[in-house]
Formats: sequence, C-alpha cells, structure tokens
Amino acid sequence: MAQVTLTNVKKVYFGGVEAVKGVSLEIPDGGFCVLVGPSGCGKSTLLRMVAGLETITSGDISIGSRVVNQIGPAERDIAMVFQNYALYPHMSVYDNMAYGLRNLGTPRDEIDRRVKEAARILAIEPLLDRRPKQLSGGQRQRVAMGRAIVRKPQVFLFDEPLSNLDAKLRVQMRVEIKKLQRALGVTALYVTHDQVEAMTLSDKLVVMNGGRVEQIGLPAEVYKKPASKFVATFIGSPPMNILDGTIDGPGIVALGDAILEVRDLRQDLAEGTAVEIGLRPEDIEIASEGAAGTLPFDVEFIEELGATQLFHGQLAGLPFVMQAATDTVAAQAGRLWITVDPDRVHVFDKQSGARLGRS
Amino acid sequence: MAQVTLTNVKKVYFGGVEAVKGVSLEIPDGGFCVLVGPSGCGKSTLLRMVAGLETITSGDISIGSRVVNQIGPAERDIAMVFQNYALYPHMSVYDNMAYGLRNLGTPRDEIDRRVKEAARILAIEPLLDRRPKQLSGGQRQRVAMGRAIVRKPQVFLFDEPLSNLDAKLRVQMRVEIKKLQRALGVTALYVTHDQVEAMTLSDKLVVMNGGRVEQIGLPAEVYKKPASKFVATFIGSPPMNILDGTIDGPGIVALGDAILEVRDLRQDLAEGTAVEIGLRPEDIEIASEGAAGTLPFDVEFIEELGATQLFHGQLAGLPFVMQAATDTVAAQAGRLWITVDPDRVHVFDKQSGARLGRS
Amino acid sequence: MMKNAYFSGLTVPLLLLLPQLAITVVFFYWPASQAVWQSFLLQDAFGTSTEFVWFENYAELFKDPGYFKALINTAIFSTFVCILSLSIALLFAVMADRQIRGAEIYKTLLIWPYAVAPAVAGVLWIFMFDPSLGMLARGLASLGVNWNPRLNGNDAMLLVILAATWKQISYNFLFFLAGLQSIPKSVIEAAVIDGARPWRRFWTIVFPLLSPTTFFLLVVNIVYVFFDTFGIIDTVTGGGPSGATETLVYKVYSDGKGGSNLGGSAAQSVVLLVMVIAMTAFQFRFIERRVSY
Amino acid sequence: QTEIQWWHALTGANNDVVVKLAEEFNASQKDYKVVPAYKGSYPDTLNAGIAAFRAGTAPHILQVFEVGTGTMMSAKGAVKPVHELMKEAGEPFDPKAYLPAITGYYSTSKGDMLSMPFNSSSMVMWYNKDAFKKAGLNADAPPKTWPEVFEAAKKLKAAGFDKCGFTNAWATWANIEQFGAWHNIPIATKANGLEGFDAVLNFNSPLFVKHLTNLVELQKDKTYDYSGRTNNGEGRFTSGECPIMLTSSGFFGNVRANAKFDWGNAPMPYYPEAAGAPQNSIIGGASLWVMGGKKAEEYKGVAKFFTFISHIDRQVKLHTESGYLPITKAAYEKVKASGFYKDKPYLETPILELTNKEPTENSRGLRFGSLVQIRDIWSEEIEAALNGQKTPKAALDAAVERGNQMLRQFERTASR
Amino acid sequence: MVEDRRLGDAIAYVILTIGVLIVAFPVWLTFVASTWDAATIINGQLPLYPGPKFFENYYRILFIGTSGTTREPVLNMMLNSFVMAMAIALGKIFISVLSAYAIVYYRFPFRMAAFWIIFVTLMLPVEVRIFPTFKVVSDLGMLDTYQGLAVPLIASATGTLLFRQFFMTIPDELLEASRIDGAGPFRFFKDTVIPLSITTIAALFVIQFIYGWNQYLWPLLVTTKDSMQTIVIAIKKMIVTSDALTEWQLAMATAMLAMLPPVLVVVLMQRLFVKGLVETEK
Ligand SMILES: Nc1ncnc2c1ncn2[C@@H]1O[C@H](COP(=O)(O)OP(=O)(O)OP(=O)(O)O)[C@@H](O)[C@H]1O
Ligand SMILES: Nc1ncnc2c1ncn2[C@@H]1O[C@H](COP(=O)(O)OP(=O)(O)OP(=O)(O)O)[C@@H](O)[C@H]1O
Ligand SMILES: [Mg+2]
Ligand SMILES: [Mg+2]
Repeated sequence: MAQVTLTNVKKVYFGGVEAVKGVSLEIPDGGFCVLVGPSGCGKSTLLRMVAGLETITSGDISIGSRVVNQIGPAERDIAMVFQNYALYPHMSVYDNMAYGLRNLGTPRDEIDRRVKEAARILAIEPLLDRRPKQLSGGQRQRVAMGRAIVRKPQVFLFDEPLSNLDAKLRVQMRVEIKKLQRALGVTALYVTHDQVEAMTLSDKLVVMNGGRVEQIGLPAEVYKKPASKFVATFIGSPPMNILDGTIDGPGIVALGDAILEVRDLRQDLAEGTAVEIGLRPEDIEIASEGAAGTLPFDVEFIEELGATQLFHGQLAGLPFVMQAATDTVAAQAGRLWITVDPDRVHVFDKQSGARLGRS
Repeated sequence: MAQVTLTNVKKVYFGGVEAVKGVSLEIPDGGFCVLVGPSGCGKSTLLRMVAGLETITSGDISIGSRVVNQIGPAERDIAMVFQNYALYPHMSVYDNMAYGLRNLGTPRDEIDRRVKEAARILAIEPLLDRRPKQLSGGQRQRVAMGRAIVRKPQVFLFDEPLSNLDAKLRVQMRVEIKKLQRALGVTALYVTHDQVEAMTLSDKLVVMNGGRVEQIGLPAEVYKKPASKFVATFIGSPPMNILDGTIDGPGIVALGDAILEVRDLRQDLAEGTAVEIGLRPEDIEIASEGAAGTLPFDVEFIEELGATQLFHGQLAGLPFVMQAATDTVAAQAGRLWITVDPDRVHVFDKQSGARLGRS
Repeated sequence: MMKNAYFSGLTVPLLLLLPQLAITVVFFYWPASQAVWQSFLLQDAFGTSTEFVWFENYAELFKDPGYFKALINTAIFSTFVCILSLSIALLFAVMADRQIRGAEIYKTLLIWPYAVAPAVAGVLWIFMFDPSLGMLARGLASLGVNWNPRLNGNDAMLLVILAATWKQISYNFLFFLAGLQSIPKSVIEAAVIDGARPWRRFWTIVFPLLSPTTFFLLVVNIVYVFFDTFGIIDTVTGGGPSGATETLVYKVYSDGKGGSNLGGSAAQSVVLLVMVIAMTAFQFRFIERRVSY
Repeated sequence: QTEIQWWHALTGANNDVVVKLAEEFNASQKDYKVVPAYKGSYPDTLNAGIAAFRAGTAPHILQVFEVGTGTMMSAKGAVKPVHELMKEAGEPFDPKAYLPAITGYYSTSKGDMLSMPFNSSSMVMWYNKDAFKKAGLNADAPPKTWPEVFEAAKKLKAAGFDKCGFTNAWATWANIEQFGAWHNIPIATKANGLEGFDAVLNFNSPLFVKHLTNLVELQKDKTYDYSGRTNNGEGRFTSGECPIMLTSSGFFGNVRANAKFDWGNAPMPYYPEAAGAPQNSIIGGASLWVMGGKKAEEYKGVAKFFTFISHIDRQVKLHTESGYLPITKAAYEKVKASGFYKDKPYLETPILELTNKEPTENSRGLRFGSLVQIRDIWSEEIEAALNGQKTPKAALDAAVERGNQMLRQFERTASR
Repeated sequence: MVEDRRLGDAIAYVILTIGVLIVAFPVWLTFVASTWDAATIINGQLPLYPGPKFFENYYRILFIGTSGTTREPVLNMMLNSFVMAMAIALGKIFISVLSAYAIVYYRFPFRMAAFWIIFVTLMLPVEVRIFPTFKVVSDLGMLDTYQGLAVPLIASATGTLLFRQFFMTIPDELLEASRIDGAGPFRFFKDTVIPLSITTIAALFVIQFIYGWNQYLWPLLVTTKDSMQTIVIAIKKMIVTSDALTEWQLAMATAMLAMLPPVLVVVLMQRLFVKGLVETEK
C-alpha cells in the first residue's frame, strides 16, 4: 500500500499530440481516486503513465516514496484491470491469475495458495479450469480482478473496467470493486467516463477535460459545487439545465423577466454582466403561479421512469428538464411555475465557464 | 397505420428450442408497444416473426385486418430498425434510404422527394452523400430511422435500436424516436432490455420471461403493481428489495419481529403462509427508532449519486438497498429504522412468484 | 501498420530476422542478381564460353514475336481462368452458404482439390482429354466434335484453362464462403424487408459486399495463373501446339531449358520480376487499405 | 570402388536392359560400380545433364538422344570424346567394328567417334494387317510410296477407320529429318551440319512443301491425322484407331505387348518422282556421352564399361531383347546368321533402311546445335500448317528462317 | 424467412452436386485407371468402373516400383515428399514467425527496410529464378539433400505476411498485461503469441505442406539420385515414354497416392485451416 503522487505530469505522443498537459495529483494511501472525463481527454494516458506502459514526457510520478519514472511496469508493484479485461485467451482462469506470480518465480504452493484465495474472495472457484471464452462478461471481469489481486500490489489501476458490461452487472460489479478495495486497503486509480461510477466509487474525484484537470474533490463537493460549466454539465444525469442570465445585483441574477437569488455568487460582478445559470433537474421545485422568483416552464412531454418522472419542455426559449418524484406533480403537458433554492443555483462565467462563486 | 394482433403465437426453432411459448398481444393503431425482458427471453424472435424474418410455428399474426403468417416481409408494410443498424455499407446514405423504394419501382422523383423529406425530418440532409462508415453512431441511427420512414410503413419494428450508443446519445435518441413516432402516428413495436427505455417509450409495456409474457400494461401500472416477483425485480433500478415474510393476518405480513401493513393483498391466505415481500428502494422512509411497523436496517455503506444516495446494508439478514435524496438522511453507516407506506408494499407467492394482490 | 505497444532494442529483432533474411538473401536476392547478370550475357549451353552483350538479349526479346504471343497467351489464359474460377466458385459458395442439410459435407467435398498438385492436375486432365487415351476426348469425338488439342491451339488453350480452373475453384470457394459468412445477416434481412428479391439482393447487396474478397482473390488468382500453373501447362501441352499455350513463365523455363538461351530466359525473368514487383506494390497497398466499407 | 554415374532416359523394357547391363558389369569386376539413374524424358535428361554440368555435378555418362548431338559436341571441355577416352584408358577400340550408318552420326567429319552409340533405331511404317484385310488391301504387300499410302488410307477410312487413316509420331523426325534423308534431299547446307556449325537450313524446297501440302489436305478429312510431336500418340496404333503409323522401330516392344491384332512393319514410303528415293534412313535413339572434367581413374572405368557393352554377345542380346539396332557389324551378322529375322522380319526392317544405299551428304545424318529447341520450332510450324494458320510453304519458310536464327545464335556461343 | 425456400434449396442441391461431380470426376477416372491394366488404358478402352488390378497395381507401385521408369518404390518417394513438405512447412513457420514478431513487436532502425526486403519476395516464385537458384544450391553442395530440396523454397514472404497480419489483430492490451505481469519479449512470445497463433500456424502449415508436397520443377532439378526423388516428379517421369509403353495404371496409382496425403491434410485440418486463413484475413 502506498500513496501515489503525480507532479506536473505531461505527455506528448510521438506524433505531437499533447495528451496530458500537466497534471498534479495526490492519492493518499488506501484512497480511491477516479478520473472521469469525456473521450480523448487523456484519462487512459495518465493511468498508463502510472502503470509504466507509457513513458512520461515530463514531471514525476511516485508510488510510495519511490519515483517510478524509470522503472518498468512489472517492478512498480501495481496491477491493472483493462477495459476489455485483456485476459490471456489461451490460458485457464487459474493460469491467468498465476502467470504474473510464475514470472516472478514465486514457489508453486505459494502461487496455488494465493490464486485459490483470490478465487474464493471473488467467488470464482468453480471457474478456475475454464478458458476466458467460456465465461460471461461479469465472470471475466472477476477474473481480471483476480489477476490483479493475487499479485498483492500497492496500487490498483483500472481503465474503464466495467464499460463492457450491461447496466445491471455494472451496478453489481461496481459495488464489488468498492468493497474489495476497502477490504484490501489498496490504493486505487480508476478511469471511467461513466459519471455514476465516478460519483459512487471515488473518495477523490478528478474531472479531466482536454488533457487538464478541471476539478478535484470529494464527489459530493464536485456535484454540489462544480468548478466550471463543463463539470456541471458533465456530472449529473439528466444533465444540469443551462440558461442565459445577467447579474442583477449582489447575489441576484435575472433570467428574462424573472429574478433568482443565488447564495454562492461572487460579489464583485458588475450589474448586467451576462452569465450562465445552471439548474439541476432534480433541484427544481413547483411554485404557485406568479410568485416571486418563479419561472414559467412549458412542459411538452413527460417521461415516466418509475420512481421519478422527467418533464421535458422549454424555459426562456431553451430546452429544460425537470425531475420529480412520481405523483408529486401532475403528469401533463402545459405551463408550470417553478422555483429553485438559492443554495442550488449555479452561476458560470459566460466566456471561461468558470464558476462565479465566492471563493 | 394499422393495429397489430398476435394470437397465441409460438416459435420452435429448428433445433428444438422453444423460443416463444404462446404470446397473445394487441397493439392499437398508433400505439407504442415495448417488449422488455432478459436476454434470451424471445423478444427478438417475436419481433422477427412480426417482421416476417422468422416463420411462425403456430398462432396468427395480423397487421391491420390481414393475417400475415404467409406473407413475405416486403409485403407486410413494415419497416425495421436493427440493433447494429444494418445499413448497406457500400451505399451512400441517400441510396440506403432509397433502396427499398427502388425495389418497389417507385418513380425517381417520388423517391427523391421522400428521401429528402425524411432527411429533413431527421436533420441528416448534409450527410446524404456519405457512406455509413463516415458517420457517427448517432448519425447511423438516424439513417436507419430514415430508411424506415421513407417507406411510410404501417408498423415500425425496432430491435434494441439504441443499445450500440453511449449513454448520453441513448437518452437523446430515445426522445427523438418517441417524438417521431408520435408525429407520424405509426404503430411501433420496440424491443429492448433497458428498462428505462421500456418505461419511457411505451404506451404498452410487455415484460417477457422465458418465452412467455409476464405482464402487459401501462408502464406506470407495471411499475406500481408488478404482476410477479420477476417483473418487480426486473423493472426499477436499483431493483426492488425482496425479503422473506409470512402472512400474519388479512392485510398484515410479518417480517421477522416486525409487522407490515399491506394494502394490496389477497384476503384468503392462511396465517403463517410463507411469502416474499418486495420493497422498492425509493419507497423506504425513515422512522423513529422502535415505532410500530418499523424495521431495523443496518447500513454498511453509502453510494453518492449526486441527487440521491444509495444506502447499502442488511435487513433481516438479507441485502437491502434504500434510496434517499441527498441530505435528507445522514450519510453514515449504522442502524436506521425504516417504514414503508402500506400502498407500496408488494407481496409475492413464495413458489410461483405471482403477486398476491386483490384481483 | 504499427503497434502502439512494442519493445525496443536492436540486437534481438535483428537476431529474430536473421534466419529469414539470410535465406532470403542467399536463395532469393543472390540468384535474382545472378539472373540479372545472366541477362546481359550470351552463353553456350555448358557455360564454357561467355560473351557480355549488354542489352542484346532484351532487344531480341522485344523483337521476338513469340514473346508477344506468350504475353497475349498469358493475358487470355489469366483472364479466362480468373473469370471462370471466380464465378464458378462464387456460384458454389453462394449455394453452399444456404442453410441446407449436408452443406458441411458439400463444403468438404469442394475444397479438397486445393491439395492436388498442379502437375498431377495436369496429368488428370490430359488423361481425360488426350485425343488417343482420353475417355472424354473419345466421347467428344463420337459426338462429332473435332477435338484436337495437339494441333488446335484453341482446343489446347481450352484444355489448360479448364485444368487450371478446376484446380483453383476450391481455393476461391473457400474464401468466398468466408466472405459470405462475414456479411452481417441483418444487412441481408434489411434488404429482404426492403423488398429485394433474391436475384436483386445478390447483385445489389451480397456481391458488392463481397468485393473486398473478390478483389483479394483476383490478385491471388492472377499470381496463381502466372506462376503456379507451370506444372499444368508442362504436363498438359508443354506450351504447344505451336506455342499456343506458352505463357510468360513457361517461356522463361523453356527458353532456358537445356541451356539453349539462358540469356534470353534471364532477360525474361528480369522483365517478369519488374512486373511482379509492380504487382507486389499494388498488393501491398491493397493489403494495407483494402477495398472495404 | 569407383562409382560411375549414368543418367539415362530409357523406360519400360529398355529401362530393364539398362539396369541389367549395369548389374552385369558391376558383377563382372570389382573396381567400378555403374549407377544408372533414370532422369525422365530425353529432353529432361539432357536438361538435367546440362544443369548439372554447369553446377559442377555432371554424371560420368549422359545418355543424349540423337538431336542433342550437335549441342553436345559443340561443347569442348564439357564432354570427353569417346575415341580419346578409349585411347587414354588403353582399351582396345576399333571404330571400324561399328556399323557406319550408326557411328557416322556420332563422329566428327574426320571419323573420330565422339560418343558411344547405345540405343539406335530408325523410322519404319507400322501397319495393322487386320485392318488391311478389312479394307480389302493386301496385308502382305504394304504400300511402298506415299501415293499408295494415301490410297490405302482412303480405303481404310472408308472401311471404318474414319478418325485416322494414317499418322505418324515424332512429327519433325518423320516429315523433315527422315524424309530428307530417305529422298536424298538436303535439310541444310554443309552436309546437314555435319561439316560445320555454319550450316544453313534449306528444307523449304519443293518436295518438302509437296509432302506437307498433302498432309494438310488429308488432315482435313482425317485421312491423315496428326498425333503430336513425340510418341504420345502411339497408342492410336495399338488401340486399332490408326491402322498405319510411322514411328520408331523401337515401338516394337509396345506393339508386341498391346496390339490385339495382326501387325507388321515396312520401310518408310517415298515419292517415286524423287530421284534416288529411297536413299537410306538415318538413325534415331541415343548415344552415351562422357562428360568432361572427371578423374582419370573414373574415365578408365567408363572405358571399361564401353568395352563391356560393345561385346558381341551383349550386343546380340541387346538387339534381340530390346528391338534396338545392333551397333557392331559382327553382332548384326551373328543375328542374321542365326535366322532370327525369319521369324521377326520387323526387326530387320530398320537395318535394311539404314543400309539401303551408301549414305550421301544428305543422308549421313544431321547435326545442329540447339536441335531440341529447333525441333520445337519446326513442330510449331508444321502444326500451324496443319491447323490452317499458314500455308505449307509459308510454314516451312518460317521453320527454316526461325531455325536459322537459332543456329546463328548457337554458332556465336559454340566454342570452336 | 417467410420466403419459399424449396425451389432455392433444390437449385442449390443440384448445383452443388454438379460441382462435386466436376471436382471429383477426374479423380474418379484416375482411380479407375489405377485399377486396370496398361493395355486397356493405352487402347482407350477404359470403363467407368474399377477393374480387377487394384491390389496388384498398388502393391507394385508402393513396394516394388515401376519396372520401366523410376524403379524406386513409391513408398520411398512418398517418404521423401513427406520429409520435404514437412521441412518446408516447419522451416517456413519457424523463420516467418520469428521475423514477423520482430517486425510487428519491435521498433528499431531498418525495420521498414527489413520488411521490404522480405516483402519483395512475396510473389516471385522459384520457377522464375530457377536456374541461378539451382547454381547456388549446387555451389553450397546441397544437391540431393533434403536441405537443398526445402530451404530455397522457404525464401518467400507469404508466411511472414500472414503472421504479421495476425499479430496486428492481437490486442495491444495483452502485451501490456504481460508487461505488468513481468513478462519480457521472450516470455510474451512463448507464453502468449505462440499459443494464440495456433490457428494461423495450422493454416500456414497446411498451405506450406501442400506447397512443398506439390513441388515439381524444383525437385526435378535438384535431385539426381533416384533415392531422393519425390512422388510428384515420379509421375511426370512415369508418363513420358521413349519408345516404350507408358505404364498408365501405375502412373495413375501414383497420382492417387500423390494426392492422398495433401488431401488428407486439408480435409482433416479443414477447420483450423479455414479459420486460420479467415481470421488473419487471407
Ligand atoms: N499511442 C498514441 N499515439 C498518439 N496519440 C495518442 C496515442 N494514444 C492516445 N493518443 C491521443 O491522446 C489523446 C488522449 O487519449 P486517451 O486514450 O488518454 O483518452 P481517454 O481519455 O482515455 O479517452 P477514452 O475515454 O476514449 O478512452 C487522444 O487525443 C488520443 O487520440
Ligand atoms: N436461429 C435460431 N435457432 C435456434 N435457436 C435460436 C435461434 N435464434 C434464437 N434462438 C434461441 O431462442 C431463444 C430466444 O432468442 P431471442 O433472440 O429471441 O432472445 P432475445 O430476447 O432477443 O435476447 P437478447 O436480448 O439477447 O437479444 C434463445 O434461447 C436463443 O438461443
Ligand atoms: Mg481510455
Ligand atoms: Mg434480441
């Protein structure tokens, strides 16, 4: 077990692509850090540099107290779970797990003990003789985990380990991974572009965009105080509604005719500054018509999700979505008047997208 | 436009696999019927029989007023959208859409008119000259839709049309499909194993399992009154919690020491009958400790989803999940006392899994 | 073209390449350069007298009507063998691709001629169609067909074309079958729903989608008829009658045979080498970015 | 023990003969061992020998068919002339003991024997006596001249042999080489090349043209039917399809084994208007060449072996068993005296042809370099005439012209 | 599909049956010929059914040899053919798997040069450079040896190319997983690349075995001893005749025997062979 530290790490690929543009990050011993971001933002590149599969263009990576920049993957004391699992198709499950240990020259009975133990933990004991082809997606996932566990590494690296599974299995495996990591107390670095995974798994959530870090924080923090419009719309589903507004005074934004109070807003903004206002669908409340600070929302159609309903429509000429528990709001198209808790209004700079909060 | 009627339709495959075991179903003209169920339950088989791609072993399928059992796919006046889109890779988008019309010998300018119109509706006009390879997943999806539209069929058939798209696009296309079907007023039969799609799209939701229909109804109905334990756990995410209980009187079930009131329960059950009790995670409410009808829930860990939180733990020795809006319940492990609205308690037969509701 | 994951180092890869490079250099480049050298020489059969004649052999070659005849023969021969073997194989493959009982057995029965040596295939065919021995030749004669591959160049050409086609069908069949099986079923079904009847479906969907396979096979078949049919021609006609079935490769061999015209033969090899390198470059491009959708 | 490699092209019973000869020789002494190896057809064998020589792995003895003679003798250093070999080895050797009609073909103009005649044959006309009877022809008096042959063939054709009245194997041997000698007209200048490599082909003369014209004419209704460049078509005779066939006298074994009818042979036909026809035929078959660059010890063994095969009793046996001609005068006389030919007159026919008259410039033999390839050219042109692509005259002109080209090229490369 | 399949299926049966007949007829005839005597064949009276001489002919050809041409028993030639074919197949697999590994999994200077040097040999078969190649082989003293028969025929790029194509389809992640598991280039090759290439190896084996077995011109030149002959050239030698009867029945029996092993290899390894070819994309 060890902490992982990245200091101003950069990666320029051979062709000149700058995939990672200077990332500093510290994952405490036993911490679970999730990298999330859109496709191509450099998540895998970063992870692979930690694994030693890509060279580091500049900056330092250390695992424990060792700077590992020049150390080969096998010596870094890490284990990695790949998106497509990368199981050796020609080896049995047992051999898949044992392979790394064999390469280290671990004694036979020690290997056997460790493989069996990992298999027990993962409940894949009956599968040990099978080939990867004979396994379901979830089982393969477990084997890939098993391969990582047996080596007793200091750090687990995951590159979208669940994205090949169907929705149900994904939920289940997500919980398992988290439990396992807790139980083993291993430091974990986990890449995903699924924000639900990111939210649920992480102690430390890193949102990346275009090779840079947009925000690092606890998941709840990131959700509640997204540092930028990018983060705000990336995290949360259905995504945050974004509307055009202007500053109308300290802690006040105007949204067309209506006026909204905002708790977290910089004080030094000139009145009339154009801004973007973010409202999460689930933060919308129904108000009585025409009350102060209410907005008119024209509902076009409703999606039934079981526990909740999604109201799709227009607000101030822009598409707008509201989420409400089933039966709390009459499910019919037409105009609704809504309001939002000032604590839950987010304001972003129109140009840079940065959050205009009190800092 | 036409209604589609299936009367006791069965399918036995060549090797003897009984894929569909007698399904009767009526889709009203302009209705949107979704078939949902686990993999291998016979959804695709049923759809393909409607399309004419599989022969019908027994039973009748009629489209409009015609029994179509012996009619070839081309004459059934249907259009189908495949999971992998099945676009003709060697033809331009335009030709993909025009192909069916050309086969019918439609005049050139009529074809042109209809293709252009469909392209306009789907906003793919700039893509008409491209090959499928040069399109993104979402664009391909639209072209597949376009190919279906130009033929002006009576029935649209969809076989998991969105499952190759990423989560974001899936949501977006789902809304588009629904809008389009409404606008064209075409009858639709839609296969998916994604329950969110199933809930949001359907006027009529058909839950299948092992070649049989488990329940047919409005989506809200299916959600609120699942006809069986299978439906109850299949629809809803996170899935409904299932606990062991016994009948303790009319409208009363015992769950270990605690006692729950149930609104919808058959009256004729002997006291002491073993049953299964279903509680949806989002229906759980926090009660004060030890109050009547409260259950002790040992929370082990919490998943943060942003708007809501999932509390994972044990209840009466079985895994149990509760969902609550963020901040409404203190997010910490430990014992909680919970209760459930008697309207929202589901009771199922221990053997057959059938709902034991008043009928 | 390149893997993203790789090893580095110089000694190890060179050692790995060594056996192949050594064999290639010794048994390919060295003899090939000898052939080039030889093409500038005039030598007697036994190599006891040698004269350096610059490009005379090439000049002779391009003056030789027999060479152009061989060129034309090669063109005719390749065209027919390619078209015939490809189309027949495609027909069989389409039929065997149907889900019919016994398809597997038919497949096996159709692929094994791949294993027959060209020279043996030639013997089989000459045995059938030799005017004096051949059962089928006699059959033709009794039908009043004037069949005489010994004298009639067209008959002889037909005979070698048939033998070469026979030999190649199975190979093409194999790849067409694989090609057909790799066409997504749903695309065919989409066409069915789009109202395309089988014949039209074949020409508008199946055949175009097979074009990568067809193109690949075309290249392979051209190489086959250029070179691998040597044994067939040698056993069936020996290039005759009056050179009617002499192809480029056969001419290289027969001119060099007995040392009678080694220089000319070598010059032909060199010309052929140039043609083949052109084809190789073509093939290379093709393999890198195949005609695919 | 010194091994002596002997590459040959003999098949069937003759192949047995070769093997037996080697065995007998090996058994007769202890110093040398002759190892025969069958290398395929004559051209294949020559080809293999040349390739092997170039690679420095030539056999000691190479059997080369008569058309390869020019090629072989041009290569000084590549071959060891037999007369030299015998002299150096000190073996008794008298060139006069051999039949001149045979050795003439394999000797220099000065009479030095270059290779050892081995299996010799000539061309004769084989005919089907049963067929003759069926067609109302006299089976004991076969046609002598070409016009008579044509007549007979027409009758045979009428009698049911409608696919082939008469034919020949070895297209050029029959229609050019033997034809020239038998009619005493030249194929080329310089005594058909015997007197130098600068010979010029000239067989596009009227009689050749006339003959080819006749064949082309008769080919049209199959009174004549072409049977290929080699002897692949010989089955047409044994099967009864073609009642008359000109081919090698060596065909004998095959006929004896497979013809299910009464048969005989006769000298080749001739055109009576040709002055001096019939002259004499020339030989076919092959001789044994000794390859150059071997050790003296090995040559000694080869010489011993040659002496061994020239022995009179061995020659008698070879002749009577294989049907090939005896190569020494003594052997011929001995067989004749034994009355052997009374029973088997067909074995004497070729000898009678060969010795019919004293050879002239035009009938001593022929010697062209690259004759193997030249023959292919000639065949091509004959084929072109027969299938109507060219007139007979044009075909022969082309054959002469293309042949001369080959000769000139050969002349340039031949070491003199 | 709800389409009338009966007509289509019937046509398919008819066409496939015709196909099988076309493919099989010459071989049937060959087999028939191998069971009669020479005179029946030479006189053109061969019937369509097998004759009485099956055992006699095959016994003779296998254990005694023809009397009039190649006197070696065919069994011995089959052994030669087998050794040659195996040497070519295994040798080719050996050198090409190594070189393809170097080209695909290493980056080093001259990589492209090496690739092209090998690639150019792709389509120039031995027939075209046969005389100089013969010279080289004899200079190396390899006439009449198995090396001489096999090695020059190995010098082409087909195998390298096939393996290269296949290696390109091996996911990069496997190499990465191996590296994390502490496997170097050699281990990765031995533990992962080779086991994964089994079908490709099998396909190449079939192709090369057949190629080797069927060689014709080359063995004709490089073998001078009867004891080194291969079966295919024996057939050619058997059907030429100089003044003697062609023993067609024996030649045809030899042809049958010459077809047997490669056909068996194809039929028995059909699955692997087809899979290997298709997987690696030709
Ligand atoms: N080997 C490489 N050579 C050159 N560019 C590369 C290489 N690998 C990745 N890139 C580029 O680097 C950038 C970041 O890639 P990376 O794989 O890290 O993204 P990612 O965040 O993991 O995306 P995804 O979610 O799609 O996996 C991309 O622009 C990509 O095209
Ligand atoms: N052509 C076929 N021949 C034999 N059995 C088949 C065939 N197609 C499907 N089956 C079987 O029929 C059953 C139903 O298959 P079907 O494809 O209808 O399932 P599905 O509900 O669409 O599943 P999925 O969600 O995985 O697409 C399965 O057991 C399947 O194995
Ligand atoms: Mg990635
Ligand atoms: Mg399905």
